[in-house]
Amino acid sequence: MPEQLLYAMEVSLNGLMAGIMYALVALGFVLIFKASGIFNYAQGVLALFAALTLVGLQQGQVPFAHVINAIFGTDLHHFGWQLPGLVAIALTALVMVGLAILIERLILKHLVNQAPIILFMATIGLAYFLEGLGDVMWGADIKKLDVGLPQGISEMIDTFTFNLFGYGFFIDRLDIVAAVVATALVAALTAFSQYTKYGRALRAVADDHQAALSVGISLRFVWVLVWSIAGFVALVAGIMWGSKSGVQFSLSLIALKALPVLMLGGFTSIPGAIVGGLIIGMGEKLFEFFAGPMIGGATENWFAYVLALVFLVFRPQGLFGERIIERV
Amino acid sequence: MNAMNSEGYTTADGRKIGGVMMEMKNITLRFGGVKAITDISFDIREGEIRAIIGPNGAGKSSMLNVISGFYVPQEGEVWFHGQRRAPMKPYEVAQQGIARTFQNIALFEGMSVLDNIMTGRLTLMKTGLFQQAMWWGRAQKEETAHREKVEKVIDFLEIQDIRKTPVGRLPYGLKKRVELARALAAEPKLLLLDEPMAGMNVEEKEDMCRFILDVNDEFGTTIALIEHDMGVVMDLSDRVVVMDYGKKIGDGTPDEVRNNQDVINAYLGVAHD
Amino acid sequence: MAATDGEVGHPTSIPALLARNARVYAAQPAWREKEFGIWQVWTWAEGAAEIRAIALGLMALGLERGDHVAVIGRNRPALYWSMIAAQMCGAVPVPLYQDATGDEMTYVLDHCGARFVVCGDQEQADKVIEVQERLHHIDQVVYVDKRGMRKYDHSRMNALADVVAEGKAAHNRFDAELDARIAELNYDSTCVMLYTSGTTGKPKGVVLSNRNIIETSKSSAGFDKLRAGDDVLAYLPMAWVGDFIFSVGQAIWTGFCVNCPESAATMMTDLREIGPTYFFAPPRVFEGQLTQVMIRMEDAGRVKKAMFDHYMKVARRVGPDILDGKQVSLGDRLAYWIGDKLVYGPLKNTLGFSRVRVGYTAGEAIGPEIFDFYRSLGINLKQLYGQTEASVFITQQPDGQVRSDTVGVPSPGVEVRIAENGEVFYRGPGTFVAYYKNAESTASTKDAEGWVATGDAGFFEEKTGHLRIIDRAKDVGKMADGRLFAPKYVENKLKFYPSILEAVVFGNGRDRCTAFINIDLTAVGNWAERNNIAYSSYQELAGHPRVYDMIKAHVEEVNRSVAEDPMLAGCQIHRFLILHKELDADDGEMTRTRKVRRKVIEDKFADLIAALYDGRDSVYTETEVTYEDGRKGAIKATLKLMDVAVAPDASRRVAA
Amino acid sequence: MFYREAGEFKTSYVDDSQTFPIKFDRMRYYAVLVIGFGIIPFVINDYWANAVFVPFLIYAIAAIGLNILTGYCGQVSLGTGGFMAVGAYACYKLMTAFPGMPILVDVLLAGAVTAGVGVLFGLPSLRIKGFYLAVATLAAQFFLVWLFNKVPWFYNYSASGQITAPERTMFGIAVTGANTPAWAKYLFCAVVLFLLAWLARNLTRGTVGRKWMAIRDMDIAAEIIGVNPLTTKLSAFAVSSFFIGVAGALFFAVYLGAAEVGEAFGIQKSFLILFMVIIGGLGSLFGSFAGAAFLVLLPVLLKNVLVEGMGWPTDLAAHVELMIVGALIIVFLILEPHGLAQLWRVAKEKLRLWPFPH
Repeated sequence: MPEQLLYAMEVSLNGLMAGIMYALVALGFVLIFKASGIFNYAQGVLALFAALTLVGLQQGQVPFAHVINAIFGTDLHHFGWQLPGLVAIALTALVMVGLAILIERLILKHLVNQAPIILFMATIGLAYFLEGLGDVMWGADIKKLDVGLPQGISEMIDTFTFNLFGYGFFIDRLDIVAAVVATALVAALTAFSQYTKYGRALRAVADDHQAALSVGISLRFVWVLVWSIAGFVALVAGIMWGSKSGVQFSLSLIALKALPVLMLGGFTSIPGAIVGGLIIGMGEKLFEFFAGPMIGGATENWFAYVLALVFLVFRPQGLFGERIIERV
Repeated sequence: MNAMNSEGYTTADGRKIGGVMMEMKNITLRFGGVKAITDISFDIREGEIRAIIGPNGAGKSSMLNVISGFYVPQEGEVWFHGQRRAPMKPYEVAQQGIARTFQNIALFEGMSVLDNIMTGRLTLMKTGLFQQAMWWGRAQKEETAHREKVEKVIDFLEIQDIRKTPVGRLPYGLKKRVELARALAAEPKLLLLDEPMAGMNVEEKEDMCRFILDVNDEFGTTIALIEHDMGVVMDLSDRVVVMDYGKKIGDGTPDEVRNNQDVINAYLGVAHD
Repeated sequence: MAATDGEVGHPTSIPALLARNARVYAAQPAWREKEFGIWQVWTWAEGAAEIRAIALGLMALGLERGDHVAVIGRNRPALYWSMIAAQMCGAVPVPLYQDATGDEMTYVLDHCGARFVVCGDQEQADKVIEVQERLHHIDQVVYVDKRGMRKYDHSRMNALADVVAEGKAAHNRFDAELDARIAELNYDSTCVMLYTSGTTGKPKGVVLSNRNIIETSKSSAGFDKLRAGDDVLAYLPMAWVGDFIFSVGQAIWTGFCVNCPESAATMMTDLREIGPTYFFAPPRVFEGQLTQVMIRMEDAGRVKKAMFDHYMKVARRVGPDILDGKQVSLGDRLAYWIGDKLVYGPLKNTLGFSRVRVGYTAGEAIGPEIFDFYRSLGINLKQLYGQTEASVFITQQPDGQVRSDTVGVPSPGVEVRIAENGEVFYRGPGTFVAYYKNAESTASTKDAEGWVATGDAGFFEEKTGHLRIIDRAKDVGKMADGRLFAPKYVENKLKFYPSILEAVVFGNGRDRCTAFINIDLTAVGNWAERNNIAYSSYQELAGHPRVYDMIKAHVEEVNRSVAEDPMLAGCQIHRFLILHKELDADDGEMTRTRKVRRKVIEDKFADLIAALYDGRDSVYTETEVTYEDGRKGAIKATLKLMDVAVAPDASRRVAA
Repeated sequence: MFYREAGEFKTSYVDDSQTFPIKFDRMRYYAVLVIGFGIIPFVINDYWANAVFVPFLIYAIAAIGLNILTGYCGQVSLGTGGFMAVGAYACYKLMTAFPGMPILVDVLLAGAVTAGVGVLFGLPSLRIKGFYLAVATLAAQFFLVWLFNKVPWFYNYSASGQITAPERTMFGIAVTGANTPAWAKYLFCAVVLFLLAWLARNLTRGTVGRKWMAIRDMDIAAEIIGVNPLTTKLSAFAVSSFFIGVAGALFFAVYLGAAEVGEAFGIQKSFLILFMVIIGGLGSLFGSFAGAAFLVLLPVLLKNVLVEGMGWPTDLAAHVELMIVGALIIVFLILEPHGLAQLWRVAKEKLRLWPFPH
């Protein structure tokens, strides 16, 4: 079997893993967009914020330590306790729910019926705020996140593939876990929106605000709901990326990476988000693998966008998005 | 009606109506599977006021959108000034001298009344980007020249006192009038009015009627309009096309149409809101 | 033999003056009109050319010497030009009230036998055409605004633009003839004929010669140092003598600029844009503006309101003195200066009075508060007393001697005397020639020496030499006990209250006085809102007990002030009622210039008057009203009548 | 309160449609010009030039550019940083390739190049709308930054991967390079800004501007009354990119002197400019100035208060700044979607009606 092909297979496998991560973030976008027509730029920062909070809680950091120290000249940093991963995760989940409620109260409520673009910009503002807040609360230094997820190369696959092709694929165990979790989460969310009362409410709202209101669904509740879910998705994404490459600002940029995913998949389609994620993930890895060396590498930075851009020009509504019929 | 021939005819109030300006030949329009318009043919003549009426969902608006080039029919031909109209973009249609108003007002909310009406003349303004950027000289001259024309329209529709008001602040009735002004500013050969009196109170309607008649009278503009209010239609129009479920069920002078059995049936129990 | 240019040292006809201005002020603005969003300007030279073209055109249409040319429409340069053009052709311009009803218009057109009619727009043209069916001497109609006129039969009808075009085309044929006709005009040839909306009977056509108009314009312009470069806003009816003097006479004499608003709707904005330097308005306009100011200030924030009130107090205290150049302490001057920056300046600006150098009001007495308000802002508002027969000016107030209760000293060149019965007589260069086709009323108004009876009663104040008008002479009557009865005097005092729009006082030949009151819907309406009084109609508001109480209070104040003047103390009001409808010109209860027609009212409301004297405390009545579209209807109402306290009567005490 | 408009009437459409129809406003405008060109250049020092004035002037240009695209034509762009980079690198290449060419020409040509690139990335705007487009413009942002990073030709194969502005003079005075006097930097940018602002005003007041606004307010209606969406949107992209390109060129050549694309023209720059436009006021030239001034002054202010004043660590101050900016964006969008410009307009109306409340 030719080496190139083997490498390609390894690369695309890695790509798939990454793609699932993208899909995970993209999912957050889709949920909020479906329910409130808001394009939530802050999704990535939510992930960052979640990860920061998680680390903070787990290691018992003192929130706002820096500010307090700066003002009162004290020297606080830790309470000195360590929380087990799951507890910390649960607490963080609660924080995210609280955050969702606050966002609805303080922002969305006042922006009902505004142009989508205004809401979009508002979420950019929100992103800035949360990023600042996260750093102010927990400090900007890069943090290690470990909630006991398996790390490092997966010997099993390595040996398996070695026996098979005489070449061991390098796959990070974390990626595998992530893939599994993501898949589970996707399945859960799809089920939720299909089969539960709230899920249906959510879809109803997505289809027609007025109608939803008239059948007695509280818009505000639905919004809190979706933002909480989005927050939770962000948390999961945060955990994965955080454990992978440490909790730092760059984490918030995965959001940007999720955008092209959406454009491919269509803003309103959950399956779209997943397929899109996989395409992007594999696509950029493969492109880098083949074209990268020729044109200086690091093509992941832009490949996804250009792909999406080109794609959009030919199919503006994305793969699975509903067709837009223009009326006068 | 007097003898209909290619030379046209003379209306009851003695206006001379010219030859055919626009002709729709066997127009059929589908949205996906749904037929909005089925094999409809009729013509609009120079200088006449032509009405398209019909119950809700009869396909009137679709027909207007076909004329204004916003929808391209799957079958049939549109002839304008004796030439078959190749499928073209709406803005190209506009440049051919067809202006319109919209059922639910489509003004540019971010601009003043004056600017809105000025946009009506965009098709007639010629200076390029660079001359615009330099402003002094051609751009300014052109601006002034067109402003003069627009002011005539403002004067004609008696909206001097709201000239500089942002359209967002205007009441419904006035917005309709401003929209008419914008269409008029384009000095159209054919003016399409999509329910010009929808949602107006009595005297607003009377004003609008007066304006429509005056437009036709002063500028000799050919007008095609959709309207629900049967009374209004019968008073205004020279000839009426009646549509129902996307089909044409009547065509002729108001009186002819009024006594047309199909029309009567179609309208039985249909509220003329 | 009539005086000529040589003898008086200046041109002796309006056309001649126009020619002079076209030379002297060639490039200066003469007429402006807000049209198509901007102020269209015509210099004297351009205007003169237009006018000549119109004149030529009219001649081409066959206008003859001595013809009458009726002019109907809102104030527009084209119409002023038409009047002057008519004069050029040796014809007589006759401006008419544009809001006149069919009948009124028919009468006037018939009486002056107009052959030509120039109208502003379709609306006027329609009226004329209607009249034409009855009056066959109207053989040419000219209209300015082409809107909607295309369908009309044009066999005897033309657009002014076409007339002008034709005139220009035909100038070779008519130039000589026209020049000849202009040359014929002299100081005594008729300049204009104006119909007085007589308070009683049919309107009379007042014939005014060039001498009347020019002499008056000359002296009055000198009196107020009007000059070329001044701006006046022409918005009052063209048929009113005042507008003719200000917008034609004085304008053409001094060469200042006449500005015409775009439409009635934009009048206030246009006023503000132009910012006239010379301004005339009847009291009700100033009154209305003041009411507006007060209403708008009601919603101002507390601080701002306080500041406003404070500085208005300052202004009331020292403003008029500063304006009259009297002694004012430095502190006050400073306070006034600050107030000017914070309040007066901006206020004058928003009202459009920033540039007013001379302002006049006349026609009715103006309320002291209103008058002082404007003067305290630093607006040089003055009063004059005049009438059509005098080409306006009889008396006027010189700068620095301005008061709200007098009408000033005799205008330059005018003599004034008071007859035994208190009636005011005058004579002067402005005195009219005659009433058209009405020799006997000419004779009864103007005697051999040229003294004209004003029909008003008044007296000169000893110390100031200012004239004070009490009332219409014929309305000044005697009460049962022989005391003087001057209803207008009391009515004016009543009308000074913003909540009272009109008042009619009765008592001639009776033992005591009573009154009808008309409330001012805007003012009282707002008052009601602030005191949350609900009402559904004018009638209901008028009948509201609390409104009655408010009015009662006003009437009692008036009684007190009336009682101070022993001569008139008998005119205190003992009883009043608030009318259920506004007195209206369309119902013939008032003149077009909104003077009450006492006679008409006495007949029409006889039942109410009776009730005022037979001590009933309520009365049921039905009244016929005319709606705007001319239809007639009747309104029914039951009116309350209310007694009022009267102050102790000075003269009685003397007598006792 | 200060307005005295009575007697200000217009006798021609030219007067009626001038930029400052009210005399008082005209006076104020002249006053600003006198101060800006007649006084500041003589008193300005390095600190003020580098901390406040020069960035303000340059950002104002960029903000006007973005405002033309987003505020006037309604096409949201997140690629501003990338386009500024194009301007910067184009300018750099021109300066180094044609040393003899006047710097002003370099800068303007850089703008022209950027306009071209802008049109290229504007093409999709015909098919995709709203934030689809916004996201699409991110492609430009990332691709361009990557491009200037990875292709050595752009930075003349310099070892550092940085670009450094050589000294260029105007009338014998250095306007770029190490030893440029503060006043020269300021004046050069000020002149460019003045010219471009004038162009922007001309474009937005007339035919082109109306086409843009028509597309913004209701693109379908606009097309039906005869506006060609493609050319209109592309013209907006071109003009906007020209402004942004010039801003980029100045930012690199005059302000920074040396730049590394990643940090100088990253995505953060795109958002910064976008915020300037939002806070300043969409669809208002004045707003572009106001927004630029605001977001230039805010950090300076915070730095002085938090770091100098309260002795906080710089990074903490920076984070607090993030929060404040973010919060401000939201607050503005909620309370005054039309930004500072609208507040200004309202205040002006109040003054004109004074003493009346409305």
